[in-house]
Amino acid sequence: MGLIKKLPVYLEKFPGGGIVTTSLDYVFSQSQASSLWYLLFGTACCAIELMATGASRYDFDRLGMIFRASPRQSDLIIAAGTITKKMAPRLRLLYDQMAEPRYVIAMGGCTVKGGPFYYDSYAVEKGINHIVPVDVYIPGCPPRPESLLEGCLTLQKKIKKLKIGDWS
Amino acid sequence: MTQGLRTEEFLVNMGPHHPSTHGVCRFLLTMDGEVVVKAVPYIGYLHRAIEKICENRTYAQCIPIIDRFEYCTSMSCELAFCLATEKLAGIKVPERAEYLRIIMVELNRIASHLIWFGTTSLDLGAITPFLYGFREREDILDLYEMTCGQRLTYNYIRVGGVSRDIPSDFIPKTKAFLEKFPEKVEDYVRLLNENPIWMVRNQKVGVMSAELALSYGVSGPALRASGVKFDIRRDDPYSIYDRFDFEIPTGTNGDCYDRYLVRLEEMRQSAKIVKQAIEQMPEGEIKTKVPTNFKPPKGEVYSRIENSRGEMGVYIQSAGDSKKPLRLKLRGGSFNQLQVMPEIVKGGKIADLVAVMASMDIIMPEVDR
Amino acid sequence: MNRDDLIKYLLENHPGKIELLDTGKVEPFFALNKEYLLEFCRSIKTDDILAMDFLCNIAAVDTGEKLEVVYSVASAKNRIRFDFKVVMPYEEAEVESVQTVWAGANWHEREIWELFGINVRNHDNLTRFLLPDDWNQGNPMRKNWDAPDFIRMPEL
Amino acid sequence: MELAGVFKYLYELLVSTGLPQVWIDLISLVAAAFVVFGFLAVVALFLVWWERKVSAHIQQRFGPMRTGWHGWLQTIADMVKLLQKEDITPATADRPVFFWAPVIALTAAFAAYVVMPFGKGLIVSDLNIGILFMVAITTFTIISLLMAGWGSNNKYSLLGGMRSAAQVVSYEVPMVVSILAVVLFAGSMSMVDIVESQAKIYQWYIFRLPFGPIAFIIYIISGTAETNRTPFDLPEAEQELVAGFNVEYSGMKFAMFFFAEFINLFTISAIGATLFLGGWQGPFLPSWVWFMGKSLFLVFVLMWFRWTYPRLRVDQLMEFSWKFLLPVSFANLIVAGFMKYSEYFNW
Repeated sequence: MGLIKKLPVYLEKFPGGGIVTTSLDYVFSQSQASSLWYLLFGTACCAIELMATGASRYDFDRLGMIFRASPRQSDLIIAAGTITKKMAPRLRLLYDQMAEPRYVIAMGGCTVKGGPFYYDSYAVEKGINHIVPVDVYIPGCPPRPESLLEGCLTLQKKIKKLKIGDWS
Repeated sequence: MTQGLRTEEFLVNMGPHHPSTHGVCRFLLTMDGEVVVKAVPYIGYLHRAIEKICENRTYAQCIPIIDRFEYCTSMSCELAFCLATEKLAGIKVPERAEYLRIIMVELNRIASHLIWFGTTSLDLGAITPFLYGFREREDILDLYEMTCGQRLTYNYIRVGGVSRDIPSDFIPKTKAFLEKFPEKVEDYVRLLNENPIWMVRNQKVGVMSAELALSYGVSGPALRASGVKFDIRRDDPYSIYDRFDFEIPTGTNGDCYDRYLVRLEEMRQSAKIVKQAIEQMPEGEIKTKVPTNFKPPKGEVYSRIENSRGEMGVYIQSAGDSKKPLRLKLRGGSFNQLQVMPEIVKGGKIADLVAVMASMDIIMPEVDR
Repeated sequence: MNRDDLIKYLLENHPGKIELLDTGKVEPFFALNKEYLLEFCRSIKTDDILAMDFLCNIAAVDTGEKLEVVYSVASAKNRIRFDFKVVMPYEEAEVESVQTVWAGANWHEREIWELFGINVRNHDNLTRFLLPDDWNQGNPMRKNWDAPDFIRMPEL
Repeated sequence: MELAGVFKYLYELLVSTGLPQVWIDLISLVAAAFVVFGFLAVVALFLVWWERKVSAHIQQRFGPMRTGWHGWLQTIADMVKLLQKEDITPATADRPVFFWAPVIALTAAFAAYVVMPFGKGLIVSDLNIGILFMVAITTFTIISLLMAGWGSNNKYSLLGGMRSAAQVVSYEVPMVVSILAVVLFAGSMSMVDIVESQAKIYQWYIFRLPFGPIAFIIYIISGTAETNRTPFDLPEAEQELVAGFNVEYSGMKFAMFFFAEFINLFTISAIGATLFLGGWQGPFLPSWVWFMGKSLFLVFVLMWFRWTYPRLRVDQLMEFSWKFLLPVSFANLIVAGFMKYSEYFNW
């Protein structure tokens, strides 16, 4: 990991190394963007839409996205559904167990800011952005599969702009 | 079996994030190898305080929140709440609205059972039926979308009727769906019913006796699979269910396989009810005029309907001088079905726990609220 | 058994112990003393004519003046359903557990204990289950409950 | 076009340089290893993509579409991505065991191909105990799974590792017995001899009634169990054990398991094709095309199983092996022995 990160530093010392780094950038970011394995994480209503998006009509697999049950092997948490105060530490734990580079999509109003449970609820976490860093927010209650796909494409665009040194 | 060999039980924490717990249930399992010695469910990971929220909303504002109480069958939840409110306030519903409600609710039951069918087969390792179930469900969602514009949480059934009339091509499309749906069910039957692996995984697994089920308040298909012919649609008829002709499938053994068969048959029966409702539906009004901030008289009511997961009950207490309910309590079938789980998975394998959980069709928001 | 027969039967069998509330609804609604609760539950469950073998729901209510616990029971055999409730002041927030009668009451009672702070006597497992394990803000379903991060919806 | 000629030509080129014989042997062996390695890497990449496409079409969807034409670059993208992932070793893991498990998995998967006859004359080393070597070396995978299960220090992986050990031990027996029936008939354990004994299509062992088809079916069933695929995918049952033995593995180590799994899948199919479907024997087309075609057909059959069947439970799995497959395979062996003895069947 560390080696790949330092690769551009070494490569640029050679003549023509810049071209290599640029094309490496391209290959690495493209491959990351086109193989986002998402964690099977759904809590509430949005999980049903997440399942529907994975099913035949919308088909997540077209984008190269398949689900993994283990956080170690996934690149992306689609936080689908309400995160309560009791669940919040678990979400953080799952995020911590994932391997870098990792991304988070906040799917649905509840994960964005508490959604319909913002007022008068003593148990709902009002937005997951103070538990884990969020890359893409998808509003909706629940968002349609089309908007989920759009959110994933937005995330892909975001990843494709990354350079080798940019990873956290 | 293990004489002379020292063995030790160990604890496995299954959930709250686990692929088979349908959301966020957590089981603390005491295991002896692969055998579950004791299973303790821990819930509350999706406790969203829906009841507290509803106490601070007007009756009309409650409906979208209650949609999210049980998102697989939002229509039934709306119906349960509206029936309770109408009972409380003594509101009469127009004929056409009653029929529209029945059509929507029964289609919703099919959609919910299709989700159950998909996830159950997924939990038992068969991935393809999952996608087949969701394929048919999309057709139902199309019908909903053309009626009320939403796929999952509809806010369609209102106090006093329904929010809008169906579009003109709803009836032909529903008929087309009902035409092809029984064939699809036959596909599932061919795919799984006689499949030897499916049979050994489900038969004699998670046996629940009728007494156990009743004492724990288990209702719906899970209760009927244990041999108790009890369906609120027939035994405590609400809305206009007494006008339809349908059968109540029951099982004999109370195992996972019976629960599977009962649900498959229920899908067919629901299709039958929708067909009858379409034929009988009159023209006319779809909504009784109810003021937005109406105040029901002082009183309390517990009203229940047959949801796809069992008895869905709504208890409302009204103070009489307020446009908000004083107390609203929702009762979901899964709450009791999860409660009985430790009793029936004891002594089974960890794979049986998954099978039982799937066949009970537990959905966590109904438990946690 | 219709509504009137049921009311008559219950009032005759439990003279002076239960009181019919006038709600005007199809299902009769009774109020009873909380000392009599367990005995009443046992008798309606074992009664051959009633056989209330199915506990639908237990709902606790905080009316702002007193606490109520509402039991909704049904019979799967005989198609009977009715409700009854016990009323208590805040100082004596305690009911007897009915889980020996209907095993399914267990979790409902845990819930009223946790969310309303109504103690349940002779309950075998009164532990936190809906709220987070480290919850220390009291019983959130009480009417006078408030917490710093609890946001009320503004009146429109 | 026979590929054997190309390799022969290259070998003669090497000889003509006049190097000492030791060097020639060494270079040709290393070169052969690289060729096989490269071939298997391509096969595994292809199989992953194919599996996703097959599953997608069984399920009425498309599968990967956006990474290259019909997603053919998808697996490469996956691999490059896994290469970039952080490599996590859990703090409580047994480090050496955790580290070596995927390496052993991959090595065992590759080592089987030493005795695999890819085509006429295309074999790295024609050992006279070929099939025995093959069976022995593929079993090493189990050790790696056990190591992964133990080393991760996670209860789910431990259960997964234990399950896989139990499963493979019980399915190895009927598998070997069904192979024995073939060996008995061929009169040799060498893979090349076995293939050459099935020159005509009616001589393929699958068509030798009555023992052939039964042995083949037993072999395919136990082969599915050996590769941990549905309906026998208990070691990594997602709904029970999250991801089973590899639950703690990330990045490249997981990729190695993933690779090994698909190479094992191909191994099982290739052995099946060699033993029962006449290996590289076939008219008109070059021998290696026949070999690949038959193997990939068997791979497709296994994929078909996977995307159609539910999963068995662990005790049912054991019962099926010990109480059903084993007696049947022994009976089958006896029948094969009688047939071998009577001249009439010995065509």
